[in-house]
Amino acid sequence: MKKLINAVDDVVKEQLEGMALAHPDYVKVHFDPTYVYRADAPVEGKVALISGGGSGHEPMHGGFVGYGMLDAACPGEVFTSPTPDQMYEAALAVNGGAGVLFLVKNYTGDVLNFETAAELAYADGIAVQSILIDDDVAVKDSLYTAGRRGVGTTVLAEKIVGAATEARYDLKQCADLARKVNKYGRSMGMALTSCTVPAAGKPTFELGDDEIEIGIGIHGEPGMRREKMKAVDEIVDDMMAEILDDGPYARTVREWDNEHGEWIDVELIDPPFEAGDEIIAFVNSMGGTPVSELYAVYRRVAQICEGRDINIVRNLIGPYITSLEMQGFSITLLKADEEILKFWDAPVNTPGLRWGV
Amino acid sequence: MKKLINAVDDVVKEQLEGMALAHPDYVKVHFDPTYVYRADAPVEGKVALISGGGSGHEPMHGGFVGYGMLDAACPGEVFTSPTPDQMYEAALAVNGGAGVLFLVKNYTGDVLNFETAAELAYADGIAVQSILIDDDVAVKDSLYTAGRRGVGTTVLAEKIVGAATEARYDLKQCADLARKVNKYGRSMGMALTSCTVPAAGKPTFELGDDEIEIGIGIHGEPGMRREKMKAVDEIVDDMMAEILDDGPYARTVREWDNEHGEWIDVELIDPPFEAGDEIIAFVNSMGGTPVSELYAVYRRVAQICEGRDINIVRNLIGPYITSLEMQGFSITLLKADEEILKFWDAPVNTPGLRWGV
Amino acid sequence: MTVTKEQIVTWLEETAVVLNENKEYLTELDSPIGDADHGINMTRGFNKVMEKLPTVADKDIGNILKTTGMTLLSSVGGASGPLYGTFYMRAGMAVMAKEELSNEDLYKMLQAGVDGVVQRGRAVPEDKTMIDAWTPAMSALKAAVEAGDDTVTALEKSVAAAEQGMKDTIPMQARKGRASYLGERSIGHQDPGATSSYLIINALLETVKGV
Amino acid sequence: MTVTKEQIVTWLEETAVVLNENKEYLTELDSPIGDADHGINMTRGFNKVMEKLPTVADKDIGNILKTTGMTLLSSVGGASGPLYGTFYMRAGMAVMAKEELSNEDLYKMLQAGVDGVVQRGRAVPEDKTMIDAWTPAMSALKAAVEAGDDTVTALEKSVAAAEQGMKDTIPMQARKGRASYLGERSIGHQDPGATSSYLIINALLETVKGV
Ligand SMILES: Nc1ncnc2c1ncn2[C@@H]1O[C@H](COP(=O)(O)OP(=O)(O)O)[C@@H](O)[C@H]1O
Ligand SMILES: Nc1ncnc2c1ncn2[C@@H]1O[C@H](COP(=O)(O)OP(=O)(O)O)[C@@H](O)[C@H]1O
Ligand SMILES: [Mg+2]
Ligand SMILES: [Mg+2]
Ligand SMILES: [Mg+2]
Ligand SMILES: [Mg+2]
Repeated sequence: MKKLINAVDDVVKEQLEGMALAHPDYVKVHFDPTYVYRADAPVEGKVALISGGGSGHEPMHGGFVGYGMLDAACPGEVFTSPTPDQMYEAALAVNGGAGVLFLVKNYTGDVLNFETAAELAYADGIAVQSILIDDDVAVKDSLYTAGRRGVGTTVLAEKIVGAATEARYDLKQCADLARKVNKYGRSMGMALTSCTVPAAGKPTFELGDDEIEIGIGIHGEPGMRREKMKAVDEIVDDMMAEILDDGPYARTVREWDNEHGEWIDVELIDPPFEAGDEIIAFVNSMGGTPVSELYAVYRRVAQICEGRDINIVRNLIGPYITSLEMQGFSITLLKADEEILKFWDAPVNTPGLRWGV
Repeated sequence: MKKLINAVDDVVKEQLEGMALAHPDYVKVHFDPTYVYRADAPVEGKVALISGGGSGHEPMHGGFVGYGMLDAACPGEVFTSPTPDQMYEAALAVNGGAGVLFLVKNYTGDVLNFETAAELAYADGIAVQSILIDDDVAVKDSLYTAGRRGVGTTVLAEKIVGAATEARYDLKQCADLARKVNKYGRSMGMALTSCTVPAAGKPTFELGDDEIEIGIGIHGEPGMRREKMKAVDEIVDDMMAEILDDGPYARTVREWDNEHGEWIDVELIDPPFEAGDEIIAFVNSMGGTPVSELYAVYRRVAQICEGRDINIVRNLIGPYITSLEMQGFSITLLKADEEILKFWDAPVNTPGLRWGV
Repeated sequence: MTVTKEQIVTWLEETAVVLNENKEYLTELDSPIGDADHGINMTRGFNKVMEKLPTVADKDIGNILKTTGMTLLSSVGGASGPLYGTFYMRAGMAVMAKEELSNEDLYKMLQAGVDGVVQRGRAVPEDKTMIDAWTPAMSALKAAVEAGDDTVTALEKSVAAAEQGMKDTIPMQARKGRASYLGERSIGHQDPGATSSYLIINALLETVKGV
Repeated sequence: MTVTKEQIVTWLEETAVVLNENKEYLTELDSPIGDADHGINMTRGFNKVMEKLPTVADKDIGNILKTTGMTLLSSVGGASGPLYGTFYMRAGMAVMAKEELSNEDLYKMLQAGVDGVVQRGRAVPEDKTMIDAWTPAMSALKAAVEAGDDTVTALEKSVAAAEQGMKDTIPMQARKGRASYLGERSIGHQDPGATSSYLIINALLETVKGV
């Protein structure tokens, strides 16, 4: 393993120290428990948007803390969900009196830890809601799995809902918008190489020189299937078909009922894409794939959308939700209505995403 | 070789097509000869800033075309300097009547091709100046080499001089500013892995699992020396010492004398850094290193600067001048005076760099 | 025969030792069907528990276990953090104020922990999780305690059942946690959480045997 | 004996063939001391020349070579593009309007090309560049032409000198081009540009010999 690190146990801590040194205007980093928060938090009267998850996906989430996006991010160890005390204390630190919305990627660890945090925050009298992102079409059957994973749509949801908090949407409006973004977003990822968790010291999986892994998550988990390497156009064709031809997705998720202080089961159905849709297309690097190759991916994505009468009205291309140094990419398509586009275009000013300011 | 490409011969063309599809508001791409240019070019009365070089360093240079940075970029084949007709025709396309400034990285190929282009543009009556960037302290002795290579300072010069062109600096003022930025900038790079040129199909050099290459350029060239892998702090310590302890750097460069239409030899001396300097610190990924590891690098850079009474007043952290999918990083330090800071902070709006708008 | 507070403390210490010894093994089990961190997570948590333990060693068994659970909750993360955190917290709450445990107490304590894990994680048997080690282990323990076996014998039966349950996860297709994303590709691998659960109950047996 | 226009065209064709045959070899030479593209660059350029050649085949030698140079200039890039581009353009300008070449013409033509390379690239002998193949090749050619050797003999001597010059680059430390950045590590490797230059002059010999 060759990585730009010192002791394996200090990796996350030192990277966060570097971030704090680099961006004092945007963020502060609290240790014990660990969370990254807006330098100007709490923002009075604004819903506080908090996300978090294992480290190793940078710039997500810490790099998205700042004006127009997150109020706080809770980084766990590499690829390990953070702990409830992190989210709970982050909530206390950034709550501006209008409540706290947790954006949670659907991984068992993230879900369970955020659940506990929501209970703790509620017990303290903080209004809290929690919305799951579960957009990974590589996971087929929610009945026989932990449900679709939360991947690329998370970044888009953080941007869009973050802008809504700045516009002083109330907690329920923010939660509704987050649920809608998740409903309209679908993603799929692939890997050319494995990544190496520092503490493990060797690649999580072995891939032959002519093999690729299709349908991976963002933690170096193996994917849906292994294939022979092929041309980028063919890879994108397959992945776009999985996303665009994905039918309605129905499942039950647990949401926190802040009024009654209990978990309730909510039935959700995501509609499929259809001709005439306007979308935001997000082509993401897994960390080790340079932006040049992402443009080859985007080229094909654009061709396919054009051929299916789907109109890309905005795009985002780059390494935003990564898996350490893994080579590979993911595609996220998000159906965009007026409200979503308005908040997408709104100013954002974070270390990892910036426009309009 | 596993890359997100189709046929090896189409790599650059298809990536540029993707870029054109992705960013029609910013750039247009011309083929035969190939150049990327501002969608709103030519900008009347503004000096046109043009750079270029081999492809494989994305987002540099094409990703830096747009308001406040480049007017055009000329991409060659991967790691191969572009040809004079590209620069010449780009100059014709973006010249707004105030002349054209070429920013040229000091590599024999880039230098020779841009020289020919300058002669061609001059012959057409276009006012042209050409400034070399040669900032790589890994190259020690300019008498016995082709001189220091142009690396990280190029990105900073494109940003700063681009802002000056928007402020309607005239051609000579822009050239003087570019020369000053180069004078104040020093860089050094290292690699954890080699990269693979698509047309070659295999890694340019072999590195053992416990070896790193110190003092590399940006084309997969081997570096100054090979070392055993060590902690990031030790690596940064060594590289920062090379940059900060680098003495005055004297050499002769060829510059185009637009008045007399000939090449003249210019003697340049770059002063070393000293305590009390204000600097812009730029920590760059070689393409395959994720931003999380860059923060570990930045952390140490900041500690060292603090210890030597050098004041980091701005920073830039991310993959901006890359070597395909190579893992590794470079550090660029740029002494910043008032003029440089003013133009650094000025708005920039390109696919690869954006703030203030 | 009873289990003393000292033995409970020793059990936790023994657990920390065993998990550290099996750190790489657990992480390796988590590679093909997970994210290669289960051993890392568990040792991080139990090493923190070892730091905390001296500060509560004079408390009762219930409090010691509750502290263990809270420490795991705030140091492990991942899926196993809230699950094992809940396990020890609920186990502790079932034996509050006690300084020693009868066989019935021991069973009640462990069963309360397992119930907490099920409530939090909603796993059912054959989902290929730690529940597949705990469910047979608890049935065996219950039967042995009801039959009047001594503590060591009862735990021996329980550990044997846990080991079998752990091995039985190999042919299962996962339906919970990360492994479930693999579908059929999760078949043929032993579940890391079931393995750590087996190690934990086995550590209890070893402690009580006094080996 | 003279060299005809047809032979010049054949020389260019033969060069394209030989460079394509040696594409990987030249690129491999460019790996340890360069950026692994010299073979790719040269074949890209000469394949373009082959496309262009039919459109100027009825022109004189000077024009054919000038077109060759301009084609290389706008298709090769890198260091070798402007250098070989200049070589053929200058060579062409030295024999403008000619339909066949005496031995003296041949020498003058090549020397003009080499002078252009030196002017553009400022390399001197022992910098470990293509100049280290051309310089001895031109001395040998000059001496042979002055001694009245026939074309084949003169070119044979020149090619032998070029080959020696090419091999002599192995122990040199580079002072120009990318290889110079390696300092002492450039020692022990044959220069790719000197190698392509040897192949080019050897292709001329083979053409004139009619093999
Ligand atoms: N819903 C669940 N209920 C019970 N146990 C579970 C559940 N989900 C996962 N597990 C257990 O957690 C183990 C994985 O733990 P660990 O690797 O530490 O966490 P993560 O999966 O977050 O990386 C699995 O092997 C499984 O035994
Ligand atoms: N200044 C120079 N003068 C003459 N030849 C040079 C000079 N610089 C480089 N060369 C030649 O160019 C060759 C490299 O060509 P090539 O690999 O195609 O270009 P690049 O170095 O730009 O990748 C070297 O082997 C050397 O012979
Ligand atoms: Mg994990
Ligand atoms: Mg090259
Ligand atoms: Mg795991
Ligand atoms: Mg080369």
